[in-house]
Amino acid sequence: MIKRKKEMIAMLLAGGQGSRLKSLTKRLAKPAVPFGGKYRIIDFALSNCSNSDIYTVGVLTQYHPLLLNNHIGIGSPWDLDRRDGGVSILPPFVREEGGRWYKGTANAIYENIEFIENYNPEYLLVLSGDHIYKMDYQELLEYHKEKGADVTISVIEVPWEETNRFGIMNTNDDFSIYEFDEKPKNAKNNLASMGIYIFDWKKLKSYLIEDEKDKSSSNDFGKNIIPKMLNDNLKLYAYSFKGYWKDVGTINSLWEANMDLIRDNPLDLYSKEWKIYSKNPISPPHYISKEGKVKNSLLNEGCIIHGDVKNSVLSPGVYIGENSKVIDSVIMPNVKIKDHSIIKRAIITSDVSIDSGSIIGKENSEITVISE
Amino acid sequence: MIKRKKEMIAMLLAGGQGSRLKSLTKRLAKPAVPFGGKYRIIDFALSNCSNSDIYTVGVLTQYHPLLLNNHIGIGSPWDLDRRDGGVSILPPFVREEGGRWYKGTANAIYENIEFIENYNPEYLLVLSGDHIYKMDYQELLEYHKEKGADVTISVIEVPWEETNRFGIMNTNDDFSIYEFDEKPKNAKNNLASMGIYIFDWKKLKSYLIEDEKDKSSSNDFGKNIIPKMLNDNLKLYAYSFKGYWKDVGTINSLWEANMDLIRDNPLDLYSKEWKIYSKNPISPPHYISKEGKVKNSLLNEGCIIHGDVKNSVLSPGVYIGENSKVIDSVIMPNVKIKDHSIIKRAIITSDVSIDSGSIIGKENSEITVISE
Amino acid sequence: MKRFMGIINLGENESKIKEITYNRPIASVPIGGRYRVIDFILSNMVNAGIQNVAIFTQGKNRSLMGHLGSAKPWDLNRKYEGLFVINPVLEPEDTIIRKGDIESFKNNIDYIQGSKQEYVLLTKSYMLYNIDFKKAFNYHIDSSSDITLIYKRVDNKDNRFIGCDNLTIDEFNNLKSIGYNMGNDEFSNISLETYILRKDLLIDIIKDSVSKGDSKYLKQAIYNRMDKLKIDTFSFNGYLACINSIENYYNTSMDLLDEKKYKDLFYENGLIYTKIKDEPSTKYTSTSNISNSIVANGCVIEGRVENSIIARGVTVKKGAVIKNSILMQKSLVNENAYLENIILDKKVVVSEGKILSGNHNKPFVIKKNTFL
Amino acid sequence: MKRFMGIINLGENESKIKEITYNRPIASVPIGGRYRVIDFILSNMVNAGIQNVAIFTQGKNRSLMGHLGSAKPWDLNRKYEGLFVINPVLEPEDTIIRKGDIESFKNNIDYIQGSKQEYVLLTKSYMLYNIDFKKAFNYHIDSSSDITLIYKRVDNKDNRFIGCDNLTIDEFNNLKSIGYNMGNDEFSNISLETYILRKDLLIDIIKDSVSKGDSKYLKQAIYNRMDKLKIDTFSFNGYLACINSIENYYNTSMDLLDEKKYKDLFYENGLIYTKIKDEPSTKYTSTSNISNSIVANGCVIEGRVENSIIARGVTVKKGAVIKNSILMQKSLVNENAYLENIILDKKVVVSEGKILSGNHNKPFVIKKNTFL
Repeated sequence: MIKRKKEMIAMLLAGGQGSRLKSLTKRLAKPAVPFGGKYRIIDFALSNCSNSDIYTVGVLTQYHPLLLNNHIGIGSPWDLDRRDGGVSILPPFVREEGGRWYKGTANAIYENIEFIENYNPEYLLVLSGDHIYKMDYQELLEYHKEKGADVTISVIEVPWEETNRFGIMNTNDDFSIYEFDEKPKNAKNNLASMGIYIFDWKKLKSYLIEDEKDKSSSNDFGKNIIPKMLNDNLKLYAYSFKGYWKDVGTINSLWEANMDLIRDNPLDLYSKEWKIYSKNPISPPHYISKEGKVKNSLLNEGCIIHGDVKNSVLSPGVYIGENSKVIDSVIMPNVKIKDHSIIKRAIITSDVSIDSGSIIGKENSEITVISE
Repeated sequence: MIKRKKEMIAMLLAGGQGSRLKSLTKRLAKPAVPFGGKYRIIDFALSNCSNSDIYTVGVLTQYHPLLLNNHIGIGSPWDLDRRDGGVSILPPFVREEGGRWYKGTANAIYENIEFIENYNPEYLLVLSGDHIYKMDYQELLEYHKEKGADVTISVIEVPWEETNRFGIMNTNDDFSIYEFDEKPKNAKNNLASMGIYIFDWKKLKSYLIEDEKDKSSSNDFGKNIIPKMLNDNLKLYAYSFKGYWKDVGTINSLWEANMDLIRDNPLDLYSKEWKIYSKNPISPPHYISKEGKVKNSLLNEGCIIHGDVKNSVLSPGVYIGENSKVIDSVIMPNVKIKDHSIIKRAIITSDVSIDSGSIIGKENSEITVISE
Repeated sequence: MKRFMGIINLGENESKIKEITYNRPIASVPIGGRYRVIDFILSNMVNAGIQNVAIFTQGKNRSLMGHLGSAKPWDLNRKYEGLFVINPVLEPEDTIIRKGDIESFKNNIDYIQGSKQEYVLLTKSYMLYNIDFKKAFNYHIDSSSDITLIYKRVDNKDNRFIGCDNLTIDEFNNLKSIGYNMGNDEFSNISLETYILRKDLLIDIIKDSVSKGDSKYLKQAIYNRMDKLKIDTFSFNGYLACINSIENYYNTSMDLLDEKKYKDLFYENGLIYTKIKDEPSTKYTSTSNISNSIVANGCVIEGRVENSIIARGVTVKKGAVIKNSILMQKSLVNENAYLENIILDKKVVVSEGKILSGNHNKPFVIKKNTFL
Repeated sequence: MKRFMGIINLGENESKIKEITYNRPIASVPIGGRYRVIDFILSNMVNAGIQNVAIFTQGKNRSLMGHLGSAKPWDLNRKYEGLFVINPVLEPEDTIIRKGDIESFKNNIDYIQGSKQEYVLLTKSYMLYNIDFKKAFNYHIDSSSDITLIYKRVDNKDNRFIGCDNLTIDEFNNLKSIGYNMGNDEFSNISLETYILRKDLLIDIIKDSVSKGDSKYLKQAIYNRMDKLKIDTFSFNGYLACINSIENYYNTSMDLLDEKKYKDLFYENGLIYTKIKDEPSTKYTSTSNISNSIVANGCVIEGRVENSIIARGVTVKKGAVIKNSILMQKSLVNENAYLENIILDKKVVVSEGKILSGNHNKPFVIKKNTFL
């Protein structure tokens, strides 16, 4: 191991199944779910790291990691294939005493203390692999230093009526946090945690070790570590984030976030300043035939369009046959939709083939998901 | 996933603890133990794959994989960082039904059937990550095809008096195997299995699925799969290997194999034809001072020698102080031996610092192991 | 086919394609919305398993070097072989530039000789096709000829191959003579300028020609020795285009709007690799109107596009109309501009309302970085 | 220091070091047993965090290109920046070679301008040192000067810096004038030819000089403008060597046998990176006799070696004696040969019993690939 001091390294939690995504995560981890035509969900956190000059990233995997491992590789798409540091995939493993799966978010970090200590960081950035946003973590670190905080938690204003879906930070005027309210019925504040933390590493480490000894703990940051720190009067600050942020944890929010990309929205994927990187497919430009029509949609490499595409997001390699219509839908990589089919308000997952004459989904209904 | 047909892919078993190596494998997997000055044990199997033009290799990890993962990366040292295939690290993982650790050698392959099927191979090469040898697996495959075998097992002649330490293949004149004798008291043959198998993948797959259903099975190739296949009259052939081969499973055999490199032996590490690759250290050439003496030894980058080195193997970055003597010993990376010390018949593990005036090990005794 | 190395000789005639080769060789002319001309021959080589490719340039290669980078997209970023670009050497003492390419081959003969392959596939970049070279290799190895030359029998009626080498072949497929294709005959056997021969023979030809001084060009040197060599031919039947004039460049681009030719060139015997640009999805808005076109990633199409090739990162604003045109990367066409039969080189900006119209047989070319 | 880009200008005077620069620029002269001259400046740059380096060559660069490869050892194989080698462009219509380097800077000014860094570290390759450039950068940014020039105050008694630029500095560290070091004075302020300046200023100087035609060389163009610019100096105090003559090359190599200088050059402010060769351990036999030498990996030493530098892959057979010599890579010294004060270039073979002896002040150089 190369041991070289890094000011801050990132740990990216990517082990979750994401069971609310149902059949989408049957055989792949949630962070590996295709998103926005070209990406997988985890690309946003990885690209944010790279764009923020954080070149040492541990990715904690556990659930169906094959596709995720294959996607990340050594991190070349994000320029994270570095001589010192770079991206490391950290699955659970067997020790002399036996194997231990990751029990909760805090435990996953606990089990990798040895990895973190190799870089002897002052600060630890803890991220989730399942959010869609662009953020400069260096600015977060600057804020953390300015405040002299032990922990900084990035928060976003949510509509008051939705506060009961989030972990809410109750803050003083100076943004110091005095209370953490998990999914409150009557919220005192509307600043929701984005699951992005900067910790003073030495302090976090001692809390992780303490928490591990507590057999009743669920070893989770939100449920155990943060409340304990608040209780001990550590300095916790909220960092108020203003841009686009979306947790794509449900079928509905995943569909919504895809549709957001067609509308004008603050998540500008076309700017050169803060590119989102992904593994690139090896395919020619897409082809639209004489009969093909495309409106208000995203298309990608290798698509062949003979039919009609409207308000939809198409991943690479999608084929749309003659007289077929795709409306208000998300079509994942290499889907083949044969002739004379109608797809409305649907998510079609990778490699699915839709027979001629199929009718899938309905207007004004729930989102239909079709998977293999 | 890129799905492209490969004739043969390799699966490399690297999950074992190697508990007979005692303190050497306290915090790293056996295949990651340093060997021969420049290498780690697994480098031999990986280099053999690359030199045999096998560019799709799955590495099955389980025990303390951090260092091993870091060492392998995406396989660049072995030229295994390929667009299609290359090296994939395959840890145990969690499914919808929960997590499963690898139970035995056969089970580890069973758990990765999905990975293997991505490449749709005709043949599967199964290797161990803990043997020192050079072998052209293409020749093994040619032999397998010529024999029309279902399974080919590479074997080596061992002295008759040692047959009770090995899995012995009892063969007919045409090298077809009629019986497998695990550590026989009265061996009928002296051909020991080297733990290198080529299987017809489709046949193996059905045996793996069957074996998994059998709750009493220990899911091991040697104990379960091979005997079952023999019982079913499948065509199993032995391939008689003639070169140098060493299982470095014990402290003694590890020390011996290191000493073999100083003697003239058939494992020529200096030939350009079949290079053994490893991660290369970033260090200047070694330096021998006016007082330094070196005889009959292997030295590496970054060593600084003020003392006397005889019949020893030194890894990169070793420092030997003034008036110190190192004899018949194996010194692993970045060990510092201060002045006026004497080291005999010892293995000193990575990063250990030996104080001035220490006396370690004795002639004609067991090998002394010093670790952190 | 590890027995073959590839050599691409970029000494190509640019006299009829000057409009787009001011600052680049033909090899790096953008084509098909995301490729450079050289991508096709390089991809054919690596798809056939060639792992060692030398490109002999004629200077003017910054655009080419930028495109090839570390050769990773072609999987030619190999440890010991891979891609090697050889530039003509100019001694400071030289006061005249030597004409021809054979000098450069002579100067680098030790590189060719030192490669471990026995055979050479010698070719150029300006012919576009998707071939399975393995078949041609096997044909050559099974034959007793010195050289195998690949050709295609073409119909001359659309004058696509004027100026190419025209082969006369006997009944045994042997080459009788080579001429200049004037397009007078109904059919011609057009040379792909792709030669398969033993490396030794190539070296002999170069040395003999240099010592005799009978030719400045390697091709001529081979032809001069035709009577002493047995030259066999191998027929290719797929889609073939030749980029040796601006008309051919335009017509070849338009060919790709035929789905059969699109699939033939981009998929038939393997994928075509190119430099990665991390472009996002292409966005079509509610005002876009697209028909019979191929469009690369990273574009924003708000206007009307018909029978055109749109490269990566192009923007077509509202009300703009693009017909029968080729837009190279990062062009910007502003509101209500009208383009017909136009080739925009890279990064051209067309201002609002501008009307540009070329002749269908002689498209009008706008130079790189022009603002108009 | 992502605000800095590096430019290495290889227009270096080879007139006194012709013996080892027939086929290579000074930048790729082998040194220190495993390095090339350019490794030191490149490593200094990347150790300071520079991620964008342009090397301007003067042709004759095949050995350099082979050494740099994809720039992976320097972690400069980056997606969008990294290492870029710029060769002088020669238009086929040119009939004379233009002298000087400023032409090449002018031709590539768009590359410099297009880089996103604000500052440039402009330097050459022939000075060897291990520096923390971050300190110099900070000094420059905090100062109000236009250019900061790095120098070292050296003792002239061993005549190591004859012909270098000699700075006259006022009491405020500002540059007063530049002369040619004759070695007459006891001490001299030797320029490292390392300039820190704003990129804009460099571009202005190049453009202004080309349009005025006042200099063929960039260095001269800067000096011509000294009266208009505020040039500050920054003092370096570590080990410095200058590879501008064969004597300096020899003496610098011998310096490395001093453990303090060895550590200073190879470790002081960061590691030195170089091309990876995968050489095995160096083997010493029972007949070897080694003293006061540095020896790279992959050697087999059976003879006697004293006060010498032995590069990768050298073989010294039994009874051979090497004294006060430099053996470049893959030299072979056969039985009972005797070498004293000799420089063997790469792959020299010295036959059995041969005696070669140079003068200590004027070592004898044997050309690459010689058999004698």
